[in-house]
Amino acid sequence: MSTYEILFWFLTVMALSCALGVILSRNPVNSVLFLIATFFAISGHYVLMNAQFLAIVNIIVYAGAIMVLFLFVIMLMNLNADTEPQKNRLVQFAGVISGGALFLVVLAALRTSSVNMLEQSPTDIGLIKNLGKTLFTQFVLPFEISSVLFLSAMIGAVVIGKKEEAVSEVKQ
Amino acid sequence: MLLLQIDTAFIIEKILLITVILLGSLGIAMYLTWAERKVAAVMQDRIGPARAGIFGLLQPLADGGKLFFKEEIIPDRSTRTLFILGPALAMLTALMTSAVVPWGPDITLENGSVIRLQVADISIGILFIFGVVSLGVYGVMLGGWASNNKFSLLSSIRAASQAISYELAMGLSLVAVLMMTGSLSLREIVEQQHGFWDGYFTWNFFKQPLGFLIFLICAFAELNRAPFDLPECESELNMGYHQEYSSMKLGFYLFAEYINLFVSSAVIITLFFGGYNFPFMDKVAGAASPIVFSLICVLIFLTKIICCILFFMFIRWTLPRFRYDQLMRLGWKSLIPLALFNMVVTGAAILWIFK
Amino acid sequence: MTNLVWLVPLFPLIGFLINGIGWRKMPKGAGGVIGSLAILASFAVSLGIFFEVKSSGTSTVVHLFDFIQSGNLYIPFAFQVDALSSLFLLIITGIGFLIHVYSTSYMHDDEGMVKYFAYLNLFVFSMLLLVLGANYLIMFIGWEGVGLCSYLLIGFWFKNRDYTNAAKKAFVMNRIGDLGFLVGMLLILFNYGTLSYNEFFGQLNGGTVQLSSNMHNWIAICLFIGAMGKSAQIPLYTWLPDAMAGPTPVSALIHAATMVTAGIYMIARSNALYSLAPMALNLVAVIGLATAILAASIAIRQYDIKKVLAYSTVSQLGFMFLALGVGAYTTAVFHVMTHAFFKALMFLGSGSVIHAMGGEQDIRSMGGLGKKMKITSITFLIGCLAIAGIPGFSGFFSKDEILAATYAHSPVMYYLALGAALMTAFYMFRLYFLTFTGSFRGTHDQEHHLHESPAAMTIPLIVLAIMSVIGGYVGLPAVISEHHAFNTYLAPVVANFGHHHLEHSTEWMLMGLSTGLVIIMIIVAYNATKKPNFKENTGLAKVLENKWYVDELYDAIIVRPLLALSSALDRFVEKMGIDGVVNGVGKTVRWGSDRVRLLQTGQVGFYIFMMVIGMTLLFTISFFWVQ
Amino acid sequence: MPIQYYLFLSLALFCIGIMGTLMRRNAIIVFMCIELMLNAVNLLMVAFSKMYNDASAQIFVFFIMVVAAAEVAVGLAVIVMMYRKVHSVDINILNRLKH
Repeated sequence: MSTYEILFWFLTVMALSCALGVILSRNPVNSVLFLIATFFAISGHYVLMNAQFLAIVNIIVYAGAIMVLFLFVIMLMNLNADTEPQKNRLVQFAGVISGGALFLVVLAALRTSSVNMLEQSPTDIGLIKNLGKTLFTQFVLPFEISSVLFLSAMIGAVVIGKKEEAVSEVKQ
Repeated sequence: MLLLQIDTAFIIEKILLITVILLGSLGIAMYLTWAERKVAAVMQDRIGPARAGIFGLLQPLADGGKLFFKEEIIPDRSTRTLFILGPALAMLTALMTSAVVPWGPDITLENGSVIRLQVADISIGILFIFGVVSLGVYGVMLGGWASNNKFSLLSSIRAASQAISYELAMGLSLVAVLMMTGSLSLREIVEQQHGFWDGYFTWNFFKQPLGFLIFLICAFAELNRAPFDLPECESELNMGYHQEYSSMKLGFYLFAEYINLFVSSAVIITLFFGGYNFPFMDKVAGAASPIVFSLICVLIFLTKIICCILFFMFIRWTLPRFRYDQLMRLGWKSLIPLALFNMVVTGAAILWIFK
Repeated sequence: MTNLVWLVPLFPLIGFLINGIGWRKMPKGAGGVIGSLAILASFAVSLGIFFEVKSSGTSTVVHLFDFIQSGNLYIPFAFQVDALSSLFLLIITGIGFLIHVYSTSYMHDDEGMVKYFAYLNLFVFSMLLLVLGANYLIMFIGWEGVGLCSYLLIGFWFKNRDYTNAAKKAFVMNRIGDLGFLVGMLLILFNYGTLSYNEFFGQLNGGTVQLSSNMHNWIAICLFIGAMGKSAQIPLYTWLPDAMAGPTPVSALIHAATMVTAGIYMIARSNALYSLAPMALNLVAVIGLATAILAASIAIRQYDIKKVLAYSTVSQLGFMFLALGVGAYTTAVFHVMTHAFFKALMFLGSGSVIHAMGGEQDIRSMGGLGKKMKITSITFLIGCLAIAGIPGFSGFFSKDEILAATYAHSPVMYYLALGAALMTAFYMFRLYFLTFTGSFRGTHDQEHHLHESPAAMTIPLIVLAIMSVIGGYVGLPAVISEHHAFNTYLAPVVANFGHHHLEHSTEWMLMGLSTGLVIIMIIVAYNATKKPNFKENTGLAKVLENKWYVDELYDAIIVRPLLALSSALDRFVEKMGIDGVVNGVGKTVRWGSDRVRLLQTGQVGFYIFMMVIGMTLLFTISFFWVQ
Repeated sequence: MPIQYYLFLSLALFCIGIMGTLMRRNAIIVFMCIELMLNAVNLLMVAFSKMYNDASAQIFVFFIMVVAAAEVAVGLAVIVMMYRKVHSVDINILNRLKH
């Protein structure tokens, strides 16, 4: 086993076990932490595939911003394990079965496809310079549109999150 | 994978460097506590710590000893793992940033091999710093939440929202700098600021004074230092997020803060004040051997950092604390628009003046 | 100058935009001034273009931008500047300007004056588009535009229900014609792949596409149906007399001088096509002649001053189509021009009379106005002389040419046309004598109120009167002068077809005959009106007064059956068939969803569950069964 | 490393996300599972980008992140509002769609 493979398997196991941790742990805070760990594992995979920029952006965006928000909300609501109502066994079982069925079906479908090896040689497409060039030439319109989307989401969040008292005051 | 084809010499070199940097930061952080007290004393016309050793120089050791030997209390209704994870994360993120800071120029030995005074020269150094800084929030948040204490929770939420808010302005202010340097690698940014006067001022401070100002203010906020030390605001929140901590866990939190102070000073110097560059360095490089030259560079760098830290301390003991709404207003309504403005102006200047 | 041709329609458009946007806010005077100035500017540019075209004699296509580009279809937005269009530019902007000036005074008391000028400017813009377009599509845009403006202006006093009905009538009649035009256009496009004049005519004159004359006939007839609608020919003429509901200057501009001549313009423009379609050409001639006679006969027994002029217009348009039908295209255009002068003059004159009479239009209540309104009276007389065809006035030259061409084509038609011309002279002078001579028959108040119109109204009258006199000298008959300036000017664009040269002696004879008979007719008219008595008409006169009962006929054979049919459709097909189907679908869906609704538990988890199950099934199907 | 490995890995992560959405009633956890699914797709994108040596797929990862961030901003705001109203984040309480 080369270093690469060791790292690959390590990250894979970490990603899968932490992902399982997300859905199995009873405490939402633990779920958040497991999810962050999963993201780190995925970022590790990105680094393995020479996508350093995406790896770090993944950490900054997901771990550094999105998950902090989740944590924030959970802490503000003070949700603990005992406050979450559990679904009955049957529903949980059905969920696992259907998820597993999907997994198996796709797995079986992909099993026979021909094997494509990923190149081991270092490439520089994941470098910020190339990504920037692609982003601002080929994809500049989607980029602008997504920025508009983002802005509207921001405004939407602010509007939704406004306290209702404030609204009624305005009405008066 | 170039990244993983590592030879033993390389590993040894890096381990050595990492050890030196870690120990160095820890030592400096220790003496920063002393320095802080001394500065406070000077500002308040007192003597400050004077009993342990000359000028109280042994005071940090005494403090450390005390922290080590105190009783470790883990509150009964806390979440145990997270309670321990909190200070550990804080310490970890504090130490990780120093990996990408170039401490000095490369040393070329006689046999041709090169020793780099930087743990990792990655092409996205600044993004790395931001990633680590954004993770720094977790230590505080988890610690505060796991304590199961109202004041700790409030404090940690304050800390987190403050950090997130100011990270934005910080990033935006740096974008202008990055537009001028065209690189995210800290080493390259330092090398672009070579010397001091190259027909023009090379240091980024002179090119981006507004960006520097915003960055500095945000650094204050990120460090939770006065006048932005709201998470530790005694009058409102008792002691802040580490209220329930004792012994060395508390020590970790306090230490992490000083290490952060040190490292962010290093980053500020690297980004805006030329890092290890100094005037007439080419002449010195000609006169001295490479190793000596590198040492001089590192010393210069440390001097600059210490000046910066002293500045931080002066500010702390000069200005009163902000109110929370003032803090948020400053961040969202002043600094972010200002940073955006700076960005637009820089872009226009690059586009039309410098091409 | 030719390249600046886009300025010509631009000015009226700007005027329209200013007036149209600001009509609620703007002072009345400003609207009039802006509207008039816009047309004046256009006129100035048109003048420049006219002289340039006259000196160079070339025909230019000014490409503005690509309008439609789709597959093989390419229609540019281009203007054709040549002798024909530049002549029409002059007529439209010149007379248009005079009428604008006239309107500033005539409409002065109307609260919608600025709106009125906006409509007028829009009309001029559309009309210019119509004549300037370098292909049928642009012409069609203008064609529809003038139709719209005509509708808006006829119904300008929309508070009166009769007026809006008249506007609707005009619009619907025009639509019928437009459909013909549209079909003709599509036939051209389908057969020749182009709508551009130059390319289409090039194809006709020995291009790659060769078609039977049958198809040419169909295309020409379709286009002619369009012309029928717009130029008020049998059977689509009834809207024009009703269109007199609009303000009088509108009648002068739209329903006498410009818009109604659009059909003539189109056929003259398509002369290359019509020359290849003898059957269509004959149809044009017959319809034109029939319209000329019918309308003239109706005009004899009308009492509304504007109605007389309206039927006179229809009749004159019939003459023009007659000229087109016998292949004398230039003559038709010549008559368009002279007619524009004297008919605009007479309409404006009638407007002046109506103005003075305080809105009264019935000539039975007038009489002896000549003493009070000298300028109106004299100019109106000039107009009458011109339309009647007294030698020396413009109408004489053009009408004589038409008659001569008709004679060369078929003597029978000539005699019929001559009859129509004599009727024209009769009813025009009947109108003149009843209105301006004798003694006043109206109320005392009206008599007291009588006055000459202000300068803004009389000056256009004088200008038009002068034009009515001298306008004909550009086309002197062959017997007087070998050089026919008008034909020479139009020669590069319009070629007369099948026009046999008459012997000089024959021509002299014809001129003498018509002139003599016209003068006799005038005397007859004078005698008939010397002691006017307006007793109930009987017999033929009653039929004429009621316009041959054409409106009633249309009502009986078209409108009523249509209404009956549609009400039957409404009752059976719509209510029972379509509604039944729609409601049935609704009921079925409702019934079905009442059952399916039970699946909708409101539990998000359940939805996701169903989604995953569906996904799994789809994957299974796509991977294992579909292979 | 065969591309299949990455395929299977991201598939597994995706299915874990699906299981999570089906098993849990806490809206926030459900939300997090959706993020997990998005990340599984991102991982596959990067693997394909590496396989074809084309940066476009990485750009799409970028866009997915943007959309995810926007989604989280709005979604969390909705959850907070919901918590304020009904003092619970149980998705089964939110069955008002039915009525």
